[in-house]
Amino acid sequence: MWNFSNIADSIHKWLNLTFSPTLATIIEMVIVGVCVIGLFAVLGLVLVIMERKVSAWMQIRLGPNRVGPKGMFQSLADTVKLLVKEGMTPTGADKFLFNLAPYIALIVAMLLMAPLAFAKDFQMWDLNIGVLYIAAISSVSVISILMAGWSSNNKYSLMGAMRSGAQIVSYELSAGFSVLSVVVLAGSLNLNTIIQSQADGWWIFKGHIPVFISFIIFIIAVTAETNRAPFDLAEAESELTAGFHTEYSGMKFALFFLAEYVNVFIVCAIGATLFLGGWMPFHIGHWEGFNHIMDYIPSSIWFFGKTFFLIFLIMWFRWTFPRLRIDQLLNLEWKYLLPISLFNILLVTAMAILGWYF
Amino acid sequence: MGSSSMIVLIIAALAFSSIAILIAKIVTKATTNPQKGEPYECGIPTKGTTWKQLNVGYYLFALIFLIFDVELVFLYPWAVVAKHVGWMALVEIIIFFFILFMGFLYAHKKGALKWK
Amino acid sequence: MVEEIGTTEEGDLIINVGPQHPATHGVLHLVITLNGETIKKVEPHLGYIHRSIEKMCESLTYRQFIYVTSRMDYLSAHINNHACALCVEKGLQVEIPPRAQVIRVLMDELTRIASHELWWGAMAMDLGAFTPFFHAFRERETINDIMEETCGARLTMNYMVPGGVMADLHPNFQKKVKEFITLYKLKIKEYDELVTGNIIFQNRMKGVGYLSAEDAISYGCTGPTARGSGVSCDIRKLYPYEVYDKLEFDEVLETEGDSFARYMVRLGEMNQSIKIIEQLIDNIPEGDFQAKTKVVLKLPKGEFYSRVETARGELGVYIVSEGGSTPYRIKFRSPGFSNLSALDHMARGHLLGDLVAMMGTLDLVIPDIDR
Amino acid sequence: MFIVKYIKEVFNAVKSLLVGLRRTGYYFTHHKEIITQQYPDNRDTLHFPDRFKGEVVMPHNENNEHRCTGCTACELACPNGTIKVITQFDITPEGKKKKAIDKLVYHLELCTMCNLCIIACPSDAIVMAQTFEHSVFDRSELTKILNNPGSKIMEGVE
Amino acid sequence: MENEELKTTITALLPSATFEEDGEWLNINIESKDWLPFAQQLRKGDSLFFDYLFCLTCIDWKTHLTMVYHLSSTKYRHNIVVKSKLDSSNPEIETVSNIWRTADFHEREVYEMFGVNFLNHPDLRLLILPDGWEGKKPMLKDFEDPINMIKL
Repeated sequence: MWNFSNIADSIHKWLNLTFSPTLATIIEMVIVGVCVIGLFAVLGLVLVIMERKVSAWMQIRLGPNRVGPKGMFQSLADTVKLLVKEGMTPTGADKFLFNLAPYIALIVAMLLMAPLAFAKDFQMWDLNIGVLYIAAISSVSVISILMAGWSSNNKYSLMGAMRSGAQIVSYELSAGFSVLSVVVLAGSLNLNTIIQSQADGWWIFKGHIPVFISFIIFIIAVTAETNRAPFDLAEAESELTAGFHTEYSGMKFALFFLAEYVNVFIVCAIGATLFLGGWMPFHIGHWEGFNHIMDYIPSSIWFFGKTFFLIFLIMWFRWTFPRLRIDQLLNLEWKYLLPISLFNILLVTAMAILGWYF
Repeated sequence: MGSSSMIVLIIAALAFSSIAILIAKIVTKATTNPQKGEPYECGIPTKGTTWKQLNVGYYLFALIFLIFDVELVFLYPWAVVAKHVGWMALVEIIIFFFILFMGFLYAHKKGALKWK
Repeated sequence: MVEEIGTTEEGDLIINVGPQHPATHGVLHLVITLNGETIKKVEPHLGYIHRSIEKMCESLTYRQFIYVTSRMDYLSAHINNHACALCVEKGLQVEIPPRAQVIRVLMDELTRIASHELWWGAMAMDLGAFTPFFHAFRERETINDIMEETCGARLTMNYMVPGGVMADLHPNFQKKVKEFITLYKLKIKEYDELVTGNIIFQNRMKGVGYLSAEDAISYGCTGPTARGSGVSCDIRKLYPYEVYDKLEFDEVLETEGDSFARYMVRLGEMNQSIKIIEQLIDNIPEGDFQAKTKVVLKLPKGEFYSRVETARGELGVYIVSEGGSTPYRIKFRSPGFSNLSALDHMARGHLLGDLVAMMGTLDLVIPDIDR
Repeated sequence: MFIVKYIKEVFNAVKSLLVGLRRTGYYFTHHKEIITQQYPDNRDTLHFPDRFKGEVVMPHNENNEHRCTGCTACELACPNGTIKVITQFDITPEGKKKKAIDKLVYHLELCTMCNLCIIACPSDAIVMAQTFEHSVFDRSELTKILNNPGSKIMEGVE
Repeated sequence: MENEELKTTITALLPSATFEEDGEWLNINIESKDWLPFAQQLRKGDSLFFDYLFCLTCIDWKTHLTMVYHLSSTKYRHNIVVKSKLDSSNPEIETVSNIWRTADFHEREVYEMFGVNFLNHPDLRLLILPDGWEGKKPMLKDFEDPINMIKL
């Protein structure tokens, strides 16, 4: 029941039997599109309510508890509210870029979904350079922020955009290096191969301290890349009111908001895939009995469980730490994270060559 | 599904955002007045233009990033084969990193990594 | 050097921060000249909530005008009232019963803690940490509950009258204050865990907004702002009023003069206030809570000046009386007004993100500045 | 030595961050510490201290009598002009004219709950009520007449 | 320093000064033209050292204005009050914002509230009142607020 690949296969077979191959492919594409849109919307709703609940409990509050049971439909109500808000375009703005920016943010977030393996054999595009694809596409996200900030013709937005430009490109380096350490160990850029290589243990355990360090660097870097506190300088609300999306309202703002949350999901999914084994259940070496029990838990649950654990971690950071200053932020990257990750990758390589992993 | 999934996803994203914005357009009642279109600056009319030359500090990091990012791209193929190549790969990458690190130190010495 | 930075050039960005801005805690309007992220000049524009309290007081009687002053620095409303009551008493030359004196001091110190609690939370929120704000409110609300029970209001208590206090302490007062002290001592450790020890916070604060002792005096800075620079200026020590001269407490002084020093001074002051409360809570003398005064108060012709230490610094009340039942001229020397004037000096050459830290540690309350 | 210092720095930084995370993590898992009051739901159990200054009211006894003599002390004491006493002259059974109130108009929108009128009142005719939900849809509803229609002054209050 | 000592020191500095002692602190009445050099000596003088201007205000006496400066010394902890009469038709006095920098803001406040013109002030603009305020200065006794809501 939990095996998605069987469902996908049967749908595929049935479509090919009933329709011509071309039509079947088109219908499949539509189904995939609708599914992805549905996943997108659900993720947005779930992550928003999760963030609000997590923050509330950390702040000794109850959090939203009026709409629906325990306030679970609060984000739905928020969406409706944003839907009926007027989406304004400032008079002085560069209208074309201003309206284009949310689309780009969303397209980038959407494209990053392609190589993710949500469950065993359940993947849109089994790409043999999956890691490179992710690294390439995710660097486009900065463009939407720069576009939004620059076109708004607002000084806060401009500064927010500039800050996030400097920030995202800087942190992409250490994110890239920490991803590389897993690539070195697995010897492949294919996400599926990387997951398969963790069948006897996740890299975070197999890789000893060096991979653990790169995992921490990865978490820090992606927190910065998704513009979340303590690295939310692009929207630092006590300095720049709302940063790059100051002038956005209504649905356009909602799209940015959604893209931000989906980006958080995606980077956490990537982290889970690379370091925590993706959909791979928790296996220890050759303990066959234990591994067998773990296999009973469906692979999709493993994947989403790990991803949401990482999302929780990132939320936990957000509601605990103060924001960094722009120069400290860049210092952290260039003086600490980058040298450490450069050194770390050498360690990992040495480890990989020596075979010091089980 | 292969590379066609990219097209599907782009179309899905476009459809999703267009429909959302379209529904919002239909549902909302737009009113305009000149004050509404002003840029938000805490309720005070903005002084001077926004689109002008900005401090070079932001761009400097982008430039340094460019150098390092190109190196990072070189590292991807290396990383895939590093395990098979063996010790030679490590020696090579140490030399590579050494040159890179020298450049990094130079930039650091020059104060390019200091926020201005 | 400072003057050099202060000149505006082509290519500088002029940004309005406030009046509708999350960091200004009210309606302060700062016009900031920026070069990139570096602040060249900060120019405060005030008056968005100026209610001309000084002018209002000229038409109110001596009994009535005290309540208006609660609306100045609403976070230490009680201490404002205290300053006015002291000034009127100075003119009337009434003896305040010892019980009233102790009650006043107790309330002052509770107000001070409550004010610093709010400052702590709000400052952490300015720096991007939201959680401390709610944690600070937990303790602050406890104090507010105590206030509500005795004074009848949570924020603008109006508990002072010339010659004493309006009503006697509530029977539960002592018990509740002791409960609060236990709670406070338990929770104050969390403040260090969440904020003080945090490496990000320390980096944001240390070396930011340096104010030398000479500058602090020259700018008329008082309270924790000046004490962070090592200027001894606690009115409670220098010109003791009520029972402060009989109490044992330290004036918290830090010498670094940066934002972190000001932060540490405020945290230290909270502990000192607890110390004062602990000394007094079991030793409230019996007796009247109010001295006998006439129904219509008339101050003799002359000038009276009284100063107290509010949570933000020295509050001076200057009354010029013509012998009538209303003051002829009244001037409030508010601490925030002088503290704010040092902001430009402190901020020059720092980054935009530092401005938030500086404003946070100046503890600006806008009605106090605007009056 | 530089390296040792560097590592120490990183270690202390991470430690201080972990301490903070432990604190928020504690509150995340301990829901008993939550201090939220569910206000409109807990209206029945809300407790206000007796001294809470909500609004000025004039208590009447069961015979619709109050204690106000119409001396205007409260009107004089009020800093904002919140209270207006409109007096009339009653004819007592003995045929004497006696000053009494016609209306005691109270402008809640101007009141700052400073308690000065209550203190000034010589016959304790007005007190502070513990109400606090003052919002109304029409501003004119905030102007109240404190004495009930047809009410009289209590016996023995001078 | 005690009031008597202060009196002798100040008389030596400014013979034209007159004193009042009925208040809490020593009051010194001076001519407005003597103010700037006198202020410099108050700040610099080793035995006086009034480095802390804790209150600066103005009083409208209908016939004339009086500037009031409350000075204190953080070293010796003595206080004085300096008063100077100003002509109400054309109130003018030298600024002391370069001696005590807190005077910058306080003088701007007095300027807009009482209309006192501080000569050589570096930045004498409206601080509290809205830009373009015209008409009577609000804190003067004969100021009438056109939209006064409550009359008592």
